[in-house]
Amino acid sequence: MASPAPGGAPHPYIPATEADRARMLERVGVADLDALFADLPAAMRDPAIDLPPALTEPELIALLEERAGENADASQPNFLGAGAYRRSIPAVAAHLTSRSEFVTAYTPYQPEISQGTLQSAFEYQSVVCELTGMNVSNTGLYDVASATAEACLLATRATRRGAVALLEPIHPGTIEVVRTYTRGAGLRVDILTSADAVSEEHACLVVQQPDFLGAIVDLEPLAEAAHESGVLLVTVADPFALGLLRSPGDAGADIVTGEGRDLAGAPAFGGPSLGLFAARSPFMRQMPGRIVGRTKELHEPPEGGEPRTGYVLTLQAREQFIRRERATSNVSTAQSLIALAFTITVQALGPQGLREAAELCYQRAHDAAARITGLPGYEVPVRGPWFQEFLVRGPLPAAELADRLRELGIGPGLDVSSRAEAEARDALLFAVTEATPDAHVDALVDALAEIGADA
Amino acid sequence: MASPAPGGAPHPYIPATEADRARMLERVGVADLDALFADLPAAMRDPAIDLPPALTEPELIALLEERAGENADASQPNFLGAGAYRRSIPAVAAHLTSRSEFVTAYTPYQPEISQGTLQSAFEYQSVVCELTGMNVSNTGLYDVASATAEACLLATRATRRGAVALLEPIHPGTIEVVRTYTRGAGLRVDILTSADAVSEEHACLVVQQPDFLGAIVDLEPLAEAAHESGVLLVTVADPFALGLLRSPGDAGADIVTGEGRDLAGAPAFGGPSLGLFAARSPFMRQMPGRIVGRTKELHEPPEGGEPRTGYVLTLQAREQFIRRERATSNVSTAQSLIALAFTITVQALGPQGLREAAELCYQRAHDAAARITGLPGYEVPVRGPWFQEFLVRGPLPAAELADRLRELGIGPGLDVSSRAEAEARDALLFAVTEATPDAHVDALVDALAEIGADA
Amino acid sequence: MSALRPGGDDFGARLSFDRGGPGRRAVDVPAWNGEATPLPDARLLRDSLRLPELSQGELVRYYTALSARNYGIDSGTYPLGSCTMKYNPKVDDLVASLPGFAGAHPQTPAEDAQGTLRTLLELRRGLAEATGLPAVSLAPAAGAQGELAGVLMITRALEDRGELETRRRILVPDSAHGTNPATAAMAGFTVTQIPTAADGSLDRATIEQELDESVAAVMVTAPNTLGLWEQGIEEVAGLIHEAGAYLYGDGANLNAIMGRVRYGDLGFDVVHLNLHKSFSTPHGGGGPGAGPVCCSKELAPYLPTPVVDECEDGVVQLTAPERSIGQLQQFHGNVGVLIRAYAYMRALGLEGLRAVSGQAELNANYLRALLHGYYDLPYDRPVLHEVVFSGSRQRKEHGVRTYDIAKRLIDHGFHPPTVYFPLIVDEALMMEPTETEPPEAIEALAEAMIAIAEEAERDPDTLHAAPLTAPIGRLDEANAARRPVLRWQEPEAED
Amino acid sequence: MSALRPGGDDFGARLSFDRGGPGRRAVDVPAWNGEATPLPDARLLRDSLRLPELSQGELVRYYTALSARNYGIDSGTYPLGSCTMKYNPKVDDLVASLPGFAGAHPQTPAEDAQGTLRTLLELRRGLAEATGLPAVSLAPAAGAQGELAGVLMITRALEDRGELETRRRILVPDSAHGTNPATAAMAGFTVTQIPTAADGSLDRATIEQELDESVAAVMVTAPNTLGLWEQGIEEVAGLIHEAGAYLYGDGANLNAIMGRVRYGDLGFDVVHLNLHKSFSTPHGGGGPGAGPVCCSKELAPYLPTPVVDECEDGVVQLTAPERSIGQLQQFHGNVGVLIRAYAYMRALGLEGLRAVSGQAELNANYLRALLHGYYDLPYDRPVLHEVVFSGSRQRKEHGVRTYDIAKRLIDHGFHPPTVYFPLIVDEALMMEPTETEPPEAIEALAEAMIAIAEEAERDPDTLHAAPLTAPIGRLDEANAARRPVLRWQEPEAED
Ligand SMILES: Cc1ncc(COP(=O)(O)O)c(C=O)c1O
Ligand SMILES: Cc1ncc(COP(=O)(O)O)c(C=O)c1O
Repeated sequence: MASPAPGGAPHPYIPATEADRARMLERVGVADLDALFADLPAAMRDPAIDLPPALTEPELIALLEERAGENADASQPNFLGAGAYRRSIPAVAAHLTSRSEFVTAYTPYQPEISQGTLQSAFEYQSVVCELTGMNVSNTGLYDVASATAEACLLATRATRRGAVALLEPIHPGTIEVVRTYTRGAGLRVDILTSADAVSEEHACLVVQQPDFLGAIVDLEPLAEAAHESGVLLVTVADPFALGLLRSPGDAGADIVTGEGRDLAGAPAFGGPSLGLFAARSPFMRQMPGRIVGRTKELHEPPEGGEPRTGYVLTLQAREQFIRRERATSNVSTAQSLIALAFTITVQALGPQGLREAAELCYQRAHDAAARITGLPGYEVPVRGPWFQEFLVRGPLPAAELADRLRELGIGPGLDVSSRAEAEARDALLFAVTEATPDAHVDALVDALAEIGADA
Repeated sequence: MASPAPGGAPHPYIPATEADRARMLERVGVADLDALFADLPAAMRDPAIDLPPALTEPELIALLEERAGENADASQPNFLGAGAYRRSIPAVAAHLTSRSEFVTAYTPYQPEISQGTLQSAFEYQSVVCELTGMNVSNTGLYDVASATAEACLLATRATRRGAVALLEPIHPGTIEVVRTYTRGAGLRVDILTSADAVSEEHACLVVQQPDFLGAIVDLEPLAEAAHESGVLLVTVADPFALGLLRSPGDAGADIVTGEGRDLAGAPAFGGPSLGLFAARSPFMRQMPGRIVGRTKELHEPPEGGEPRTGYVLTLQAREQFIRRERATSNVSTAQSLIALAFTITVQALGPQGLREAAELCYQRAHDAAARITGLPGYEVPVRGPWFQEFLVRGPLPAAELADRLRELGIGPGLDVSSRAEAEARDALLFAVTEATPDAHVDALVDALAEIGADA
Repeated sequence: MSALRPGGDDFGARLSFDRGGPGRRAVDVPAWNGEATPLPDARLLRDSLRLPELSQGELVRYYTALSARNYGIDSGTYPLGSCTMKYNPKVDDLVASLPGFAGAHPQTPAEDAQGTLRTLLELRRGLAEATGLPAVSLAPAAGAQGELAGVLMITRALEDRGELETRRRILVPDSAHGTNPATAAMAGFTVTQIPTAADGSLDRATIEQELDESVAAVMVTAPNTLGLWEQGIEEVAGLIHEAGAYLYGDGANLNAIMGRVRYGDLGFDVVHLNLHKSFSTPHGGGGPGAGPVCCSKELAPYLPTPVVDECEDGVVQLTAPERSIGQLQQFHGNVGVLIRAYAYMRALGLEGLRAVSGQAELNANYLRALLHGYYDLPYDRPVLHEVVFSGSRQRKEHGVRTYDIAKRLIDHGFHPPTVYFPLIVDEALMMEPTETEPPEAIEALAEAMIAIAEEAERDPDTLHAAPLTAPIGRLDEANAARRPVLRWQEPEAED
Repeated sequence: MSALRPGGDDFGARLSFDRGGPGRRAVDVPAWNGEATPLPDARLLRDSLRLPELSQGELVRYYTALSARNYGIDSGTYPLGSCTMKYNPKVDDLVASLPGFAGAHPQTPAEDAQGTLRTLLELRRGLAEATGLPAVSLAPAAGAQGELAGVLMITRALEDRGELETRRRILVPDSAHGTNPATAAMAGFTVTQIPTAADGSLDRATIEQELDESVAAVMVTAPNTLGLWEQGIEEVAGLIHEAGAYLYGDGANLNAIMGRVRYGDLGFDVVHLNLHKSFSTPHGGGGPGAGPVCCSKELAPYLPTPVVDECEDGVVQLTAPERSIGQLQQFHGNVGVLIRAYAYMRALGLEGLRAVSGQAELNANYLRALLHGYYDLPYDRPVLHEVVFSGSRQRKEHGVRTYDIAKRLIDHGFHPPTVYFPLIVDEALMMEPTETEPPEAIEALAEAMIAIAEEAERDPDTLHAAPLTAPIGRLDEANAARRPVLRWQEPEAED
């Protein structure tokens, strides 16, 4: 503890000092650290590597504050949705999720000292089953698109069919990722514009709820159509919207996926994300990813009494680290901490709160759309009931409208004008949620009015 | 758990529902909540109270984000010091201090389940003793000024003298608070401009280190002068500067106070603050505030082995809750959590780091002063060695200079031009620390140059 | 699972100073690359500094392990009477740490701190409404400092009335919180203790008897420390005023009466509040708190500096009242705590504040009903927010002290209640469940208390040995005070 | 002290669904005061939803108590081999949560996200430097997804070469991580397992023998799962290339060789990294992670989308490589994790990264030296960052299994090592102390392991019963899999 010693630790993250190292090297019986790398090819050792020098913590914070400041101010009006929505996250979610016992744990291989992660994961599975109407959920996959791709792989394994069908309008990222994941297995990916095109060649029909252009889908007829051809219905659902909408399971879905990030925390440019994955019981042993099960102690506790209840990773026979090339997926690390935040948000809202929040979102979006419809020169093309996203066609071509909005300090909705759907023609896709500030909606309406007046 | 129940809880912070309440009221044997307030005077019950209606959490966050935005942006250049200094706080300090076991505990009356608070407080006392060169520290008082006032009260109790002396330049807030605290006891407060004026009437001489205008004080001669007249030397020291400066105890001080807030976290408009208070051993039983002591278990632990070491509130016979009107002070709640953050920051820096940080502060401040001295029309009046604060006299009267800087987006140093010290005439007091960004110093120098060119 | 080494090891024996090793460090400091100014003369500089040397991971583990040796309100029920340990909303911490608030320098000119100042102004107004006292200063850092402010305000008012020389006594009931007499003494007054009447209320006769021209003030804790309302206090206030004295109210327990009755309406002249109790800001193991002082129009000119005020032009300012007792701190008080309290007030609104006092009362009376018959109730009548039991039966009949009962509660997973306070109750157990405890928690607490009462009959020795499951057993407090070890010392052998 | 009820109660039996009560809630939702749009047809709406109903305080206590039933790296030494559990710098969490980063919508136009994009660009460049492989995509969310990307890139390259139909095999050593064969299979290849040579290294002879025109790639974990370097891998790379196949490197354990040798220099074609191991981003009990894929110039056109690139004008963009395998996720990967990894890289710099691998190696070899003689070492030679012991002696002589040894370590306050992996070591105990453990912690771990070895001789029954001090005892994993209970169900009696 005395005054500064020479030969201190090389870095705050690395405790051993020069003196420690000398003592350890002696015990190990080598002369220096280099000797420990003797197996590495001498000719290629210690290459020149061009990396910036180490920063101290204050320098690091200053640098990254500067960088963060180079992004646009996220508190300014912005109406992007299209797969990522602004939500009100209860303060308790971030507080609890930041507890280091959760944050700094690994996958719970040792259940006796991992009940926190395991029991929370069981809570997550329970919440996801309730929301989706499924009986089995895993502990979460990377994101909605990869989860949906895994659903397609499961469906092809289960049905032994070689093609999958995706129904438009569906998020283009989902299509992309399904293509990537099915490429190796040589599966065919059909993009349908009508469920009528589904056939016995298809392992599954993938439907997004609400769809990519915001409409609420009546799943039941789609489920019937799919099931008639022995096709599984995979629903890609927004779990927040499920606070209001009929559960996909109730409507006949066989597998449900979804994106959990928005209910877990900030968008963070898209990730960490969270892929929900739940299915009907028959697919239990075909599921990708980790699953947690409830069980009992093997013995009575030392204090006496009945064996207590605990949670363990289960059905591991499906998994890569046991079954290797015959595993149901290669997933190992997924998104546990995000699943925890998602669970806490949903549970904090509770059954009433989630319903109320979803209704508030619905009301606010419809109110904004109505105000825009009321503006001369604007149209909000609608095909039927919708949830939080709507198309806006204005007096200018979509790209120009978007540019004008940007000039006025408004982040416009996504430009979907090049899509095939008639209603998307010339349109931008706006999202308004329960968390979009009133002032932002006002600013949008004013800006559109101003643009309309100029046009 | 079923669907929304009527008569839910009145508020998320209050669990009991209407149904719970009915059950409880029945057990208590009263008809309604109102009946529980029967002892309150009927005529004055349930008055009209004008309070805004409840906000939900998202509304509350939105309101306070708006409010926080009405403050000036704290990341802009600002050179205020004068008792509150920008410091680099290690990320671990906030992380650890936010652990709810620390945050949501009360004063550790039950040591068996409060060792976290108690052992941390013992760490704090140890750190404060090391920094100040004293033998006893309490667990912290409200802030530096009230701690200094308590030091004056201790000194008058210990010496049975009726006056205290404060040596200029000293923070005006310190003088103010000493006056407030000594008013009741009818003590005289003398403000001295020279230590020569200290006399046998004085219980103590209070000296600030570095002084209010930034200078490093040579404490030893002051201690000698004070001790000659039987006067105690109270030093009000910046604990950060003590990373570099001689410890007041070593120089002869009898009591040391200081402000710990800057090493604990953000300034937060001045508080929560933290009053350091440490003294030589003979004053131990005269100390105000809580003190933690080290002890052993009374019995061997159930697992066997020697009694283990633990920490308890001690020397409580001094305290108000036991001694009532004969207590050494009335302090009960103080600033424990801030003391914890302070301790972690100092310990994270360690002996080398604290010294390096203080030296860096010194170098950066002197560099900034040198650059300003180099500008035509500017002067940095100096009386001797100084630490992090310096006076700047420019081509305009101080108030005008400050206004011009503000117009240029720079928060100027404090206007001290009306002080009596010759060197403060026409001057602003600037603080530059290890945490002042380079870009801010550059902006200041540029602005001063621009103002100088215009003048 | 935050123990460094569970089991038998002596965790407390090794401080951070005894861990790590020379040369280790938890953070690095940027190098100075500019021109170096010579340091001051070595005589002015430190030559050694003994502080722990730990890597960052070691430091984090040590304090994480320490946190696991603490019990907070997030750990479980914490019925510490008078201390009002209730759930601290996490959103309050969130908003208080917004950079706009957290980053403000205390000397920031008012026009650059309007966000903070307006928040404080609205809190001030809310407290004035809630107490019925029109003038408020938010400056005091805790209840005791609020008390000091209040008593000094009385001092100054008496000075202005020319009666300070004669009015040298303050009457304080023996049931008052210890800070009351301590503060009165600190302010230079003589304390006259007033015994409590048999029914637990203020002894009106003695007060009347003592009230004369030597009395500066009467300090009353309201509700009192028995969890009871001082009935007729509004009439006593009249008597006090007639006698030319002031009525000081210790409003630390405002939570019991929020929205139900107001100090101002009852005739209190000055009152302090404990926002870290009533308004649920976290106590942090001993602070920071906030103890605003609220007063009548008459005493307003004496409030401590600063007072937050709105100017004609709508700008909010910090001001110094005309005859202010002065500042209590170098700056403006525990602003971060005040912002949390404001957030709490806004989250509840009037209906919510009423719901707080209503449920707090119901919970205390529910506990009282559940434990009735198992423990003595020296004042056996409905209570407000807390209830004081006595362990005297257990002591007399089984040699089990309140201390033992408290320690045994730890083994049941609860924080013990306040014990041996108020002093006027033998073997006191002062329990305050607060409104944030669900009924099941109160029932579980009662079950544990009942189990302990039964255990006291059957097996008093287990109670004497309790706690058995805490991170550490009973500690030798007597020896700690007799031979104080108050700081780390370098192990002698090693140096 | 975060247990709701320490002691005997069955905490796990009551989920949040079983706590609280109907009508309670932890947060309120703002009311809608505007005009109400009718909801869609009831057929489209949910009619019931079973979720827990808890007050805010109850919810906080429940999850706080759950956290106390977990062991993280902040709790103590966590020598989980292959998983690289080391100290996660808190500053990385701080910077990743800066509002500018956290608030960015994934579809934000590039010009409005330059802060994030430049950070990703510099991370990409740093990883290219560290691996010696010029092209990098940061998209994969974890190691396994990085592997999938890498293998699909090979698929696509073979396609372009017209050899995809013929090259259907991937050679994978039996010591490889399970994700390697699983990924190869997922990508449609047949896996040929290559046995490990007697000295723990790649069986070169078998590889040479198997290498023919049917082979698409060889997947090698480097360093391998025995903590050993595949000596001569650079020569094997030559053979593989000669045979027209690719060398895939599982670089999850880059931390062992950071700054010492580079995959690219050795002839690897494509490698994935695990930033949640090597770059110390927290694992969160199972993610999120980040598994960037780095490759040669030849394979660069096949990288997954997006790749971060700087345009001529200095603007940073997300781009799609020419012949990209496509997207792996809807958006751009686990950006929050990547920012943490960047912060880690910048905090260390080159010297720091070298210090990491150096100290990681020394710590592993120190542990090896300390335990030498107490546990079998099937491959008894100096190791890199981790060391694999075998409990076979304990099993044979005392009937104590590695499983028992692991559980008993819990009672000593340590997280157990990885057990029964790699599969090629009987009763494997795979220990990776990492560079962030101080020597004293490694010594304490070794002492505990030695004490257990001695206990195995003396008192095997205690080992069979371990852990004795954990929040819960050994669990019935077999029954969990046989009769799976995978979600909360409404208690039947109660409904
Ligand atoms: C009734 C009463 N008065 C005064 C105080 C003192 O308040 P503080 O601890 O904030 O100084 C307390 C709390 O301890 C109290 O309960
Ligand atoms: C060597 C090796 N390869 C691959 C993986 C898989 O990585 P992840 O868990 O990120 O998918 C791991 C970690 O489990 C590993 O240790």
